[in-house]
Amino acid sequence: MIRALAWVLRRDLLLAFRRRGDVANALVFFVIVVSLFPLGVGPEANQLRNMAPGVLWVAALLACMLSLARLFAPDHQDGTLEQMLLAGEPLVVLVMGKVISHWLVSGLPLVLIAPLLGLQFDLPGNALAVLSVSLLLGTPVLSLIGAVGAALTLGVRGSGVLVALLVLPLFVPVLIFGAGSVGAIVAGTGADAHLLLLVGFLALALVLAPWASAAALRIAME
Amino acid sequence: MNWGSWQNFVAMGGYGLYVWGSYIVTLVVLVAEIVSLTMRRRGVIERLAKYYAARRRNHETET
Amino acid sequence: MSTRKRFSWYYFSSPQSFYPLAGALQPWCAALAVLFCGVGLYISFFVAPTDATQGEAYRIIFIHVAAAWMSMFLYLVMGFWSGVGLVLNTRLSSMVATALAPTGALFTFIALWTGALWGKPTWGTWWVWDARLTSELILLFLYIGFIALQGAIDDQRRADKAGAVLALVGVINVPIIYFSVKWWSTLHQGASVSLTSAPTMAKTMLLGMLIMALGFWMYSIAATLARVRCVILERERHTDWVAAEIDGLA
Amino acid sequence: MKPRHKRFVLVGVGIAGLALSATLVLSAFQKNLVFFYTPSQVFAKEAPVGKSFRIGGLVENGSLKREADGVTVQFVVTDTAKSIPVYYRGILPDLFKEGKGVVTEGRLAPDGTFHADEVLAKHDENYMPPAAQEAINEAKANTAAQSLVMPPKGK
Repeated sequence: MIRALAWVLRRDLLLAFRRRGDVANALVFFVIVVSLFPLGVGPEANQLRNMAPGVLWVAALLACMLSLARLFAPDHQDGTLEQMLLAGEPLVVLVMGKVISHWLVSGLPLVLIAPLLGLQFDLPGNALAVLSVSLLLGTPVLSLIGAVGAALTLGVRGSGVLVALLVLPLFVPVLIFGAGSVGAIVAGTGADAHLLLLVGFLALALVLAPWASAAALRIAME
Repeated sequence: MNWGSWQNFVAMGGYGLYVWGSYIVTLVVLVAEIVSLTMRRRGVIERLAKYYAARRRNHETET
Repeated sequence: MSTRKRFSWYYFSSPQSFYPLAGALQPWCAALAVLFCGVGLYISFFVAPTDATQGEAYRIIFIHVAAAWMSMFLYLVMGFWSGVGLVLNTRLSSMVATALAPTGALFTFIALWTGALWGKPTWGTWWVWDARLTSELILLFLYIGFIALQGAIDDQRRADKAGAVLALVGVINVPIIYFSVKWWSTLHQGASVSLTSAPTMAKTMLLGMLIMALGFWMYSIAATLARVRCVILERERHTDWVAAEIDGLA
Repeated sequence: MKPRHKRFVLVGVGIAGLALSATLVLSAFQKNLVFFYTPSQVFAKEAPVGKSFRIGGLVENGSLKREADGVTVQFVVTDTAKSIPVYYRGILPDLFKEGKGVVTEGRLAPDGTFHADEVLAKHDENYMPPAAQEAINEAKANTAAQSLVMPPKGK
């Protein structure tokens, strides 16, 4: 089981490395969207600090959603997915491997670059730390939930818009408590409750999302 | 509950806009659903009737 | 002809035998809906007294609460039949789930709309982003997502199952809506009616609300049955019995 | 591992994850995740600083005052332990009454007063005709009067 997981992970990471451009796109999107806000809203530091958590988190949500199209679709088109279904390993494990690699490729870079972008918004040091932690806990949840949406809309016409419609409402709790944690630390009320909830979401999504994605994949491949 | 007059009933103690706004929109929405269901049923029957007629004609030309 | 034929649930789990049953039940449910809503409206406007704090504005409660209950309840029912369809592979369950979604979405919309119209005169705002209102809005998006997903997939079996997975994932939202007023401090007031404590409403008000809820319930059944009959005809058009049925109607 | 064992491991991991998640979510709810803060929380410095937030509580009886300009109002929000004076320019909602619930959004000034941008009335889940309300108020007043006249035994 571990071996199957490692195999999928290695393969997907290798593929992602070969298609560096695609990976960079999501990151560049994130950076540009976040950087547009100070330009659009004006340089007033207090206002920027107040909106920073929301802007950073919404941009992360959108960036994650954009990269969902790459999660299953290429493997679906070239038939690899079908091979995986027949491989005899539990599909859940394969899905987990793909989700982890999706997060490593599209979620982790956001986590790493977010503190830098936070500086544009004049966030204080402790808020930058909480921002990183909240994204570190939250982006895997986005990848996990996103996998369900991506699997459900696999090969469906207009899947791009549809995936947004399905997945964004489910992202809302992560957005609220992710952005809330940074907002709380900026306001001096402590972010531990928010972060605890994010960990709770992560555990819940880790348990439920791979099953749901696997079921959705099976349905899509029938 | 005795409203006394028609005006009092419509006014709803000054909240007429909100109360009637709720009830009328609810009514409109439900009636719209009923109408759309009726039309859907009629449409389905019409479409299927045509479909069967066409199928029968095809059968006749084949045989 | 044997009159002692045993009643069997399996008998009615086939679309062919459910279609006439739905047709027979539907007018009764519709009639009951008209009756309950009529009595409910009469109680709401002519029997229930003015509220001590809210005056007449509180009369929105009679449709607001009933619609909100139905929005959550219909989602649970939809999730249940989706699950049954997914596990047991029964076509009829999936059709029922499909037929429930639009009515559920409508009641969610009504709950949100009447809530806004109730909130403005009492709280002083149309909308706040508190836990109750936000999670109810997400419920509306879930219904719309379910309908859109099923509409986008051409293969019927796949549409049913994909919708079922989405419906089941979304079920998690229903307890969040219900308990949100307990878990968080919200602007929205707590539940007036619950299983664990006595209702905190005057008797006639409560009666009006419950009867309206019954009316909406009957309405939902009638609308769902009507829709499921259309769905059955569309999906079973290749069968002989549908051909005979249409011949009889046209 | 046999497939049966694999499934067993996966289900076990799943149940452990669910339990963990339930524990975390429930313990998070013990902390302050709130739509509004109570005056006590504000005094305990749990409320945000330098940012607008909401406080909720009851409007203290007899605290509502209108300034000479007619649009600025002043009242005190209390949770019976602590109270905060609030200033607000604008129209109050119909249900805003002394002794009733209120949620108000604004900023805390350095002098401890709250300058509100928005005032919302929070009503409870009790619905009753005016006569019943009066009866309850009377009953409350009676018990209050009795407890004034006769202090509880043992004190």
